[in-house]
Amino acid sequence: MGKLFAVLLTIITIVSATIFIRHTWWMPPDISMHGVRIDHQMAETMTASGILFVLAQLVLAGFVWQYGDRKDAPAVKRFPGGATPMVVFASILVGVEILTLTLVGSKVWAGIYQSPPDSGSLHIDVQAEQFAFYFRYAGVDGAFGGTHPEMIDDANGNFFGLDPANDTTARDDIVSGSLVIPVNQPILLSMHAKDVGHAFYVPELRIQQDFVPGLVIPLHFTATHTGKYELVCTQLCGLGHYNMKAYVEVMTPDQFAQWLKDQAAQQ
Amino acid sequence: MPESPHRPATYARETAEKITEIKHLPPQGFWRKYVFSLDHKVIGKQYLGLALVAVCTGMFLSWLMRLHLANPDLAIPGLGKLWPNGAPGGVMTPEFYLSLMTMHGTIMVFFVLTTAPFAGFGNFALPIQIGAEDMAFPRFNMMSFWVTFLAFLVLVAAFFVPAGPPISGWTAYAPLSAVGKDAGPGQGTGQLLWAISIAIFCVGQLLGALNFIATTLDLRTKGMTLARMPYSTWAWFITAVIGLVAFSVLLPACILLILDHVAGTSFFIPAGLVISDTLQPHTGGSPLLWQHLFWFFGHPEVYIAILPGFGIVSQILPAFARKPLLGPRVMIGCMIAIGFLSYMVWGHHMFLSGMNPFSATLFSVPTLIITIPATIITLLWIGTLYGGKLRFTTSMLFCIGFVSVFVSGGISGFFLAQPSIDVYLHGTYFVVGHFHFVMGVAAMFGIFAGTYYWFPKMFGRMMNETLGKWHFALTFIGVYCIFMPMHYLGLHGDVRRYSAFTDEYMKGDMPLHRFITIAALFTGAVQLLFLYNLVRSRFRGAPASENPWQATTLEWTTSSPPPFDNFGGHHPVVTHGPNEYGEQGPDGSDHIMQTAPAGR
Amino acid sequence: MSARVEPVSTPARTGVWVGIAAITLMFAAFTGAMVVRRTEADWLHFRLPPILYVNTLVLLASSAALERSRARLEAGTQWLAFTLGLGLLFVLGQILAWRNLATQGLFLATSPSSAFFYVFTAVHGTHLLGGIAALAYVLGRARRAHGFAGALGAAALYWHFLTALWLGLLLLLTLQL
Amino acid sequence: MNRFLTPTIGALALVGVATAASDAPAARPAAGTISGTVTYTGTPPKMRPIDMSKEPSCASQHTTPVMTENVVTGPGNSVQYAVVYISAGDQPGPTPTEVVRYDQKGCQYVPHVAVMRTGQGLEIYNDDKTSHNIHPLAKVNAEWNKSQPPGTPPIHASYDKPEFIAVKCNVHPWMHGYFAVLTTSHYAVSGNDGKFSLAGLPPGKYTITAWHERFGTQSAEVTVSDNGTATQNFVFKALPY
Repeated sequence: MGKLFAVLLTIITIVSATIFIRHTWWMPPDISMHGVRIDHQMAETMTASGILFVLAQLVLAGFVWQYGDRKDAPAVKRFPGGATPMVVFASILVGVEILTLTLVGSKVWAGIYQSPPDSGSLHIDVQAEQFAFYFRYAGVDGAFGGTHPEMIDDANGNFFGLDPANDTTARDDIVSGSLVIPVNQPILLSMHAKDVGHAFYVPELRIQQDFVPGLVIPLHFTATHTGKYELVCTQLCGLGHYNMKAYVEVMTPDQFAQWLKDQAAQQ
Repeated sequence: MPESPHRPATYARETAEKITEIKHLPPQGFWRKYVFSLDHKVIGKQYLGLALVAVCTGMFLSWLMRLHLANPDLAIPGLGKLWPNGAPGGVMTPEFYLSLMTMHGTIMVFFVLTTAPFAGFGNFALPIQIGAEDMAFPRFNMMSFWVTFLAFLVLVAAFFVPAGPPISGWTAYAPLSAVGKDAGPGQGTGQLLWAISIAIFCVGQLLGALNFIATTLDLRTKGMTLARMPYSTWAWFITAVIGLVAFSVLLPACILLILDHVAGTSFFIPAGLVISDTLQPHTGGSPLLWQHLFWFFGHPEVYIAILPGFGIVSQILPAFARKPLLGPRVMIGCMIAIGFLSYMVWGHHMFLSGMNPFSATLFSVPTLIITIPATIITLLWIGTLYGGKLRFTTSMLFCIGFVSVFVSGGISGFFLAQPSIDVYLHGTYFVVGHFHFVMGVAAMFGIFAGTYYWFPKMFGRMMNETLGKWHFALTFIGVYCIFMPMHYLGLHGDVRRYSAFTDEYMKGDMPLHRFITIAALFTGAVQLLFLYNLVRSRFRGAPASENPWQATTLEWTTSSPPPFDNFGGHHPVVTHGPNEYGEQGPDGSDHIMQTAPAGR
Repeated sequence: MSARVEPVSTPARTGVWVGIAAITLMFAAFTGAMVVRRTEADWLHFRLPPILYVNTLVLLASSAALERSRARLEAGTQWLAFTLGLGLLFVLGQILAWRNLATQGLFLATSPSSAFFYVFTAVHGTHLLGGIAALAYVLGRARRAHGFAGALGAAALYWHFLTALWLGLLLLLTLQL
Repeated sequence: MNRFLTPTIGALALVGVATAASDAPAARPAAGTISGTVTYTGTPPKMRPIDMSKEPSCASQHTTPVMTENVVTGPGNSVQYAVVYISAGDQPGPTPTEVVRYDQKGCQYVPHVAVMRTGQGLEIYNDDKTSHNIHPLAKVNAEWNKSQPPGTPPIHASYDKPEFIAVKCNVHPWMHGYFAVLTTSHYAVSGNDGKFSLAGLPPGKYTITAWHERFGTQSAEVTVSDNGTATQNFVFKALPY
């Protein structure tokens, strides 16, 4: 009985760990400037906790194998040294690991969320709503028009509630359903929500951030590879949550300039 | 560590006087005996019964969810008749999936993982384990159960309102949960019923926690010092303290949510929201305020679900390893430390919520620090097995299984505790896998272990061990097949709470989703073995002796099931700790009962 | 058990202390929410209805009456009944305060400040009704039999806590509204 | 603001009509026709291309970009999707038994405006490969909000009270349409040339109303003689924003 269970536990442990080690399912290749450090942190954590996981499960299985079904065995054995040395050892081991991970990890975190955006960033206004994302570029005048919730009119394509009748800066704003960005240029997003909470998640960009109604949240990153990627919502926002997405198109600067021109003509 | 008999029992109190004060007579008549009973044992069983109904409901909902995830276009015959709006022609709508998810989460977290390990087993066993006749406030105790039952009815009523149950998840983030029907079907009456149900539930659990605390502090029998208290009693006591704080905060949060819903206030709803083309008439509220209040409750809630499991496992492992628990004081210290730390970490649910990024680091550190006591506890269990004479009863198997899944779930917490990795994993299936292992499966294993362990004491009959072992083995394989793959999905960026996967990069993971669905259906079906075993053993099981497991604690010194006043008119006097296994007992056995004559 | 010592605490007393902890936490949560919410622009300042100060005196008097009643247990229960009456008077006064606000056009949803006022007073009032029920229970027991000192002590502890809580709330509301 | 007010005013007007209509005299031989054109003066808002990229299964159904339909104009300043109907002087007649069909196709509502009598049946179909969500924002009638996964049976509905109901899909924010619930059987929706025609009208004096989701309502008094044809044009004032 005990031996059977020990074997079962060992098999489960080895299969689980192998799939992790072989990267059968893994993060998609990173396309961001900051992602390298996240991937590094992930690898470190995976190694450390992977060893702990396998070790703990196998020791558990080993004890179950060894000490099970001993009807006529001699008197029980105490754990060598009692609890104290083990507790001290575990505290130091885990403590050191925590300290290392925190020191390195908080730097990575600070690099993404606490660093100021590059002054030459391309500024894009992002609105999340049930159940789509809309992106606004400032247009030729380089200024965003003001937004007025009471003027939002989805039927007419006025997703941001612009007031072009009275606000001249709003007239050339470019609104798109895809996030189109030039490669290797810092991007600064101003994120706000029209209705309820949403989130911005592009796995390849290694970035995720909630939209909070009533707040404008800045987020900045730089994409390093051109291509078309999927942006999805990760904060439960209602019935269409599963279908709330947009595409991120990373273009060369020339392509991006052309795209802007084409869009401006349509507005 | 056995208690030294020479040590003055400073905490021991003369309890006989008090017991006469609260003494009540055995109940007469059906209603007093089984329904509105004041007896803690009946109330404990009532809680467990409620949890059983709730867990069956919750599992049925998860089956529907998994079926939908495996094939969103699947038409399930008959479902369209049951829910014409939610599943027209048997095909589930996205909002129906979300309402299943919301109800599954709410039912499981509140009505299973809070009621069964804490209120259920705690009510049944705590007073007996400390040698009391009953809880300190039997009337409050009865109210606690019936209020909780009412909360359950109110929640389930949401299935029967026209627009269906709420769709905003068990966390009910504002403003989605606060603005009413404009936010989607079920967000009107359904969401309101949810908030009322949870508020009522808080009242029930506060009454329960108050009872647990007062009982543990004041009703311990002679010689039952704090140091001699069984570890399960310790765990319930600590859980009661955590629960008292947590539910005291959730209740006001729910009151404010209800007011936003029905009275037009703006606690959680900011100005200028346009939902369903309607400008919402609210100003200035803060969605983050709800998140802070909710998670201040929500994280400790995880420990409310799991700490009783810690206690149960710490109590049962030594009994079936036939040797004392390693480092009992360290164990208790770690449980207290976890309870304390659980109030400093709620922000790790909100790393990406838009709160100040600096506070992410602040919340990350205590979260990681919690791994130290958690690791120590795990090592103490594993160390307890070393050199023992393991008896693989079903209860013992579930305890070892508990350790295994707790390790698995705990280690994935290591990733999520770091903001820099949470940036990638937040909102993915990795989180789902993590909390189901650590909070769902581990806590359930604790409940199973407790059931197989205390069933003889509750009903005077043994459960069937063969069925039990099959139940354990298949469940153990099943849960790993369900929840380990969720970690892989999360690593690949698959988003949780999606009713279907329409994104290209997630479509490729459908085979894995189908695998999980098959595993979930299988594991669910295995639980029918348990149900059958429960029902059969209740009526046909072999009669149980007073102490079938050769355990040391007080509940095993009285008959199975115990008489109305637990000890048949006398009060046990405690002379030993709960941990004296593997020692020559006075009667030649390998353990010393807590009530054994003092001088060895 | 010859040398009987008065127990350090009775379950009733412990229970009240635990309840006090829970109620305090609950109000702490409300206060936290209020502090967060107060920074927004839609916070409307208004003057508290003057009757609140009268109510405060009534509640203080009820606490004093309760102590007097405990000091003269043998003399009968009239002071206890008096406490009960003052408690009811306080609740009545709170309702008058609400009506006063309503006539000023300040309703629950008018502003977060008025919302918090109603919430604080309503939740406190509900707990006070619980205290009145407890006192009534003790009064009923006192009329029937002796040996109610323990229950009265616990009820008194709860009652004084509610008085103190009200003083705290009044201070908070005065400062914040 | 206009967007919110228009349906309400329309509904109020209809309620008035409904009560007036019930006093109408008994049936007369049907004969006359009112026709005309709906046009605008000024500059109307531009039709904008709809970005459907988030729903590839719909985007692939369209070769040219789909334009917004809230103001659709044609040659000669014509206005499409104006509902022209008899708002007074008509007798209601029996509720038609045929069912009005409303389709969701390529993430658009077809037709953009569905006109129906009070109490008339309505069937909503999802012809797409994606889930839609039909949310008619009724103010006078009962509001409902239902999802329709692909391959599920049509949703049946009907409305008791006259109202212009904006219809939206919560999943696809650009999808907007209207239900026009009327108490008369004499109505028409202007075509791309702005033309409409109300046939089969007994001789008499009528109030005829044109309703447009953005431009609002206009009414006129028209007299129809035996077998006669009357002409009534409507001109809306348009602003670019």
